Amino acid sequence: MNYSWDWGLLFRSPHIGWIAQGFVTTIEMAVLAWCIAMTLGSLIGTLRTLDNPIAKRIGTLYVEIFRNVPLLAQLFLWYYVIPELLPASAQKFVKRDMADPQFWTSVVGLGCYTAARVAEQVRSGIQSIPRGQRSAALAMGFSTAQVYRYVLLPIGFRTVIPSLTNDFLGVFKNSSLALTLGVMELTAAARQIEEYTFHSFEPFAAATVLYSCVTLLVISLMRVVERRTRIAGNVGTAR
Amino acid sequence: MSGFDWNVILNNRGLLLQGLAVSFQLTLVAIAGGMALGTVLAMCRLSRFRPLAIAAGSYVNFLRSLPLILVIFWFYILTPQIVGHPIDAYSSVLIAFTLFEAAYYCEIIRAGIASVKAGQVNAGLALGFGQFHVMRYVVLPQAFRNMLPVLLTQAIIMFQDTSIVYVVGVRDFLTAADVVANSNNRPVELYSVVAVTFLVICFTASRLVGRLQRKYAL
Amino acid sequence: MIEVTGVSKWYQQFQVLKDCSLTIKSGEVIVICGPSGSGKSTLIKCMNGLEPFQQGEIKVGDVSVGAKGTDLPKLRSRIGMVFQNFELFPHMTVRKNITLPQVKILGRSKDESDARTIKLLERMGLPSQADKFPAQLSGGQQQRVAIARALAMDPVAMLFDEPTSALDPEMINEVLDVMVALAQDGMTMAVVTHEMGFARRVANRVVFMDQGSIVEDAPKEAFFGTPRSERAQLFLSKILQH
Amino acid sequence: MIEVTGVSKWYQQFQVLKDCSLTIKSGEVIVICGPSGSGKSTLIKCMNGLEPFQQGEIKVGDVSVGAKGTDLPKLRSRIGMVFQNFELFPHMTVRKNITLPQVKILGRSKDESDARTIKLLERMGLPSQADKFPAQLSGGQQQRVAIARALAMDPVAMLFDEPTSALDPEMINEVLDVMVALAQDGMTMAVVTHEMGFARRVANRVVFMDQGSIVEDAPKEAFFGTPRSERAQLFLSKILQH
Amino acid sequence: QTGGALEKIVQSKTFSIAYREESVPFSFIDSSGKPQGYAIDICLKIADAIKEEYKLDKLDIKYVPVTPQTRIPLIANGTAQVECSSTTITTGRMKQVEFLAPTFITGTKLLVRKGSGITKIEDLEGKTLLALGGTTNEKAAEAEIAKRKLNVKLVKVKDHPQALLNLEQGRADAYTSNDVVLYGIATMAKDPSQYEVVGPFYSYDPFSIMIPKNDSDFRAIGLRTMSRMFESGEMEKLYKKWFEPGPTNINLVMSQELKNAFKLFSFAD
Ligand SMILES: Nc1ncnc2c1ncn2[C@@H]1O[C@H](COP(=O)(O)OP(=O)(O)OP(=O)(O)O)[C@@H](O)[C@H]1O
Ligand SMILES: Nc1ncnc2c1ncn2[C@@H]1O[C@H](COP(=O)(O)OP(=O)(O)OP(=O)(O)O)[C@@H](O)[C@H]1O
Ligand SMILES: [Mg+2]
Ligand SMILES: [Mg+2]
Repeated sequence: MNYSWDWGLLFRSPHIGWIAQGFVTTIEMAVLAWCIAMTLGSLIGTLRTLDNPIAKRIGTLYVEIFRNVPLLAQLFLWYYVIPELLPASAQKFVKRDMADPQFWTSVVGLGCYTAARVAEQVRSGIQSIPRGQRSAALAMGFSTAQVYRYVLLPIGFRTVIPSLTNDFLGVFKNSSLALTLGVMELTAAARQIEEYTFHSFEPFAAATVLYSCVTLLVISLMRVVERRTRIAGNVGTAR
Repeated sequence: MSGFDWNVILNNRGLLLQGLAVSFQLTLVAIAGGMALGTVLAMCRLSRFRPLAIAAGSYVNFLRSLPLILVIFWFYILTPQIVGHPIDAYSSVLIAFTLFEAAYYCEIIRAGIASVKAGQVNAGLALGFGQFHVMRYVVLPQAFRNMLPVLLTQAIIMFQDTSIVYVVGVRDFLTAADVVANSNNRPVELYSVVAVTFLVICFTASRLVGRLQRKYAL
Repeated sequence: MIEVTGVSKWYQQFQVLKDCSLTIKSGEVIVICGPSGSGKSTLIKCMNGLEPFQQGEIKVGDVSVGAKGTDLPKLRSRIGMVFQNFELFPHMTVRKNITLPQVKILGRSKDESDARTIKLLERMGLPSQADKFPAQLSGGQQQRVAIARALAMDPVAMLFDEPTSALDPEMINEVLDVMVALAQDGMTMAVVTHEMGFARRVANRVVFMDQGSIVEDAPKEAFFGTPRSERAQLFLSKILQH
Repeated sequence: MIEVTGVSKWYQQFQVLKDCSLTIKSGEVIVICGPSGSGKSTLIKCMNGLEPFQQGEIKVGDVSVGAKGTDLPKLRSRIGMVFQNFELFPHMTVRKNITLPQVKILGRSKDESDARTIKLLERMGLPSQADKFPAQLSGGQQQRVAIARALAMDPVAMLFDEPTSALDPEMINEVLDVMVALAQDGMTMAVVTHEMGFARRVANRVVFMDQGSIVEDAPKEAFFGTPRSERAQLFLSKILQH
Repeated sequence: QTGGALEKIVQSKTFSIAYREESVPFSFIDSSGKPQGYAIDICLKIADAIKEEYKLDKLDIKYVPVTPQTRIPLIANGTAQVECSSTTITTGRMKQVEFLAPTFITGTKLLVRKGSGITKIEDLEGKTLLALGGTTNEKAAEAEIAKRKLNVKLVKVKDHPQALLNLEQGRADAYTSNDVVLYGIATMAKDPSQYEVVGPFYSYDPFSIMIPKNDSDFRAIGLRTMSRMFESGEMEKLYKKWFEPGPTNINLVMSQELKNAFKLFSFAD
């Protein structure tokens, strides 16, 4: 293999700037999409555990739709299809007036997609709580909303923190798909350097290292959070 | 928007169906490859020989920390340079998928084995079964049953993931639809068809998995 | 106090409760027993509206449990309930478990609730456990906390669903002792239990259920003396044999 | 038959067994009791090598359990063991559960094994359950199948680890009856249980453990008459009160 | 690396042509999915020459689809032996691949909607410009933007049709590419009369055919074939077939620069 290594190119302008900017964009997208996913996902997941059949149906519908269409296809729907169905004024906003439409479309797409996964975690977290906890809380005189607020959600979230960590890492990694809409995130930055320099190993190695490091960092961070939020003794065996 | 144009779909159904076939084919090959390699990796991870377990564990964790798209790029652009002879996009994507999915299957298989309760192993041992026989008659059959739904669910996820080969131009279903959408200027129709098709296939499949799970629940 | 009249309940086809009637007067202690699956838990859960029922009526004081407009949370806050598996909230300390419902449901002030909590824990013989988490306590201690939590709401009656059956033999007594004291203080109680020693000591009446029906409802002395139904005789002989 | 001499065992720092010695003669039935966490299960698991131990010796017949060269599978096949949670293999029918070990471990023919299985199931009072899966049986039935599975290996001794504590009160008896019959047939048995009725009926000796030590080891009559240790007295009083 | 490109062609009796699916009229697929175009025709001539020179009984043509991002690696690693589309000769690319003679000369311009008032890159201040990742046009536009300190949002697209789709949906104001490509793309619009190509040349781009490096025999046979075509006027005929007007609604008379280039590369035997 006759490849001329040039690790220095990574640190030359403008390449270093592209990588830095791409990395920041990736993180921004992941964090913003995660906020959407957590809010929407908790809501949908809770809906699925209610006794009300209509609420349940809505939750299920959302989850099934967003879980069974590939993310890339969803991004295309959000970007190329949904705006076309809007009234003209709204179209103009989402296509032009909105700052950075590619970025925000990706964030919304990623957020809604991940929300379905979060919803499933929240649902399973709540459902893993022994039925008796709900009965006990109701028997005390709590209203349904209070039962969720004080008992089911706090316990449910704690039990699914590890899976939620996985989902966060998922959204972090999936943000790379935004490059298909033209967002200059980390993977796209690596590609751009490759296109400009015809060196592929160095930029992709840099991207790989960055992705891995963030993953490692998040995992160790969440270990700490897990330890902090762990219920003294053990939830699973509190029977 | 000027009305939904069914004709563009009908006229290009050949191209679209071919794309769908490619997606299925990719899924099947990657499942087979990923499962085989994943089982080997799981055995390595559970092995008492520490270096092997650590090596397998590092591999799994490393790949799981990367976006699939990046792995596809790696293999698409770099393997030909490494191995020194040309590899077409389809093969490079197959390699990427197999190696990538193996990491996920490894974890599923490992969790399946861990899900068998320690009491069952004790019961097997107490009867006089050897280690190997306990694995063979007690642990593995239960482990497999426990993980079957997850294995199948992973297959459905992988089927959806095949759409990512779009970035290297392999003509899967989404890419085919994209080509038709672009050349006919009909993105709304084509992307909607892609979404609905995936929705129907994956939803049906996950329902079947659910039914299977209920049937074989221990 | 609590009046159950002709209550029937179905899960789909399956009838869990068959025309059950039962009256618990103020200050009375009744023990409900019967084989597994006979509907004891279901009956007791119907009394505070945790389980809906399709026929009959249940009145607590003069509130009808099954009626449409009934404010169930309010009704439930007036009836204490203790479960087989304690069902303390695992993510809260013992103190929080007992204080939170007082604050959130009764609208008591923090300080007042806290004072009440401490007093109840003392009464339960657990003065120094307030800041532990449930999982750090033994089963018997957890169950006593659960009783304290229910009492903190100043209930007019208490329901117990097999409060000792998840406990190690050594701990059963510490819970029964608390319950005996409660009965002797005049609390109205309905207790599902197999602890016949407890029934003998404090029950006014023993109710025996089988397959969803109330087969016997007799004063304690009559029940242990000559239970009329064959099923109850068989059951008693099994329970008491070992 | 089984001879335990000065066995100690640690989990890391924590000592679970402290210098335990115990002899079970052929045909003898001993009952082991004691508070939770006292090491009863651990001791019994050491007897067939399911748990390793660091000090002392255990001999079954003239095979030393802890020794390096011992063929543990073979040893274990000669000692039956019954667990608290039954531990039937959930993916096999009852018949398969009992037949498979005979075929794979003892090398019996299919037909012979099957005949033995049927006979044992009859003896356990379960003639018609052979083709069900464990999950379709009640707990008491499952435990009897587990006993049948152990007996199918023609063991020279049987170990029981709280065989009835996961059962509903009504089902305890059907299992105890089988065990009593077994004892009366002359089987050598070590039984961890809190069922003192059982101990009274068939045990030759009762062993009381606390915090990893064997505190009492006395003939049944002596034990129930005047247990010497304070701890055992306290334990007995709690167990027997209700 | 195993053998040269030529050796491989002769041994395997297969000639792998890298083509683009959307570079009209240089290299594109027709509705039946068959690659064709001006550059493809030239490459087929080279194939004929090889077949003749090495007296092969047959020479199979294998078509390898490429994108702007993949064309260089795929030629560099030998997946295909020639890339026949609209690739600009640059010295940067010569580190990885080599080029034959120029086939076309064009330059970077802008495609805009008629009536948008945009005639040059300065008019894009505060607006969105599309570019194909990895092209010389992207670099030229980027350099121009930097030079004039403009605030233009540069969004990367995957291929020409995606760019057109973005323009048609009103998500961007202009697309930068080679003028000829822009004319070609405009014809694919729902209403081609809505679009125009504007601006001075921001770069000057000679197109050529890419081949792998370090195979002088192969390079020689390629240059020889092209030289003959220039001399015999065959190349001009091909040009007329595709451009004056071509089957794809393009009407582009051959420029003087290209005529000169053809003359310069007509070597004596
Ligand atoms: N959610 C449910 N759906 C269907 N059947 C149910 C449900 N809950 C309980 N049952 C059935 O109703 C019957 C009565 O149940 P219940 O829990 O009241 O019995 P129990 O007397 O309390 O028994 P145990 O002593 O085991 O607690 C049982 O046969 C049970 O299987
Ligand atoms: N794998 C282990 N690692 C560390 N400690 C253990 C382990 N298994 C058991 N122990 C500890 O050893 C002690 C004895 O356990 P063992 O299960 O033998 O008690 P036991 O007398 O059978 O109690 P029980 O009546 O609850 O079954 C307990 O304190 C327990 O916490
Ligand atoms: Mg019950
Ligand atoms: Mg034990």
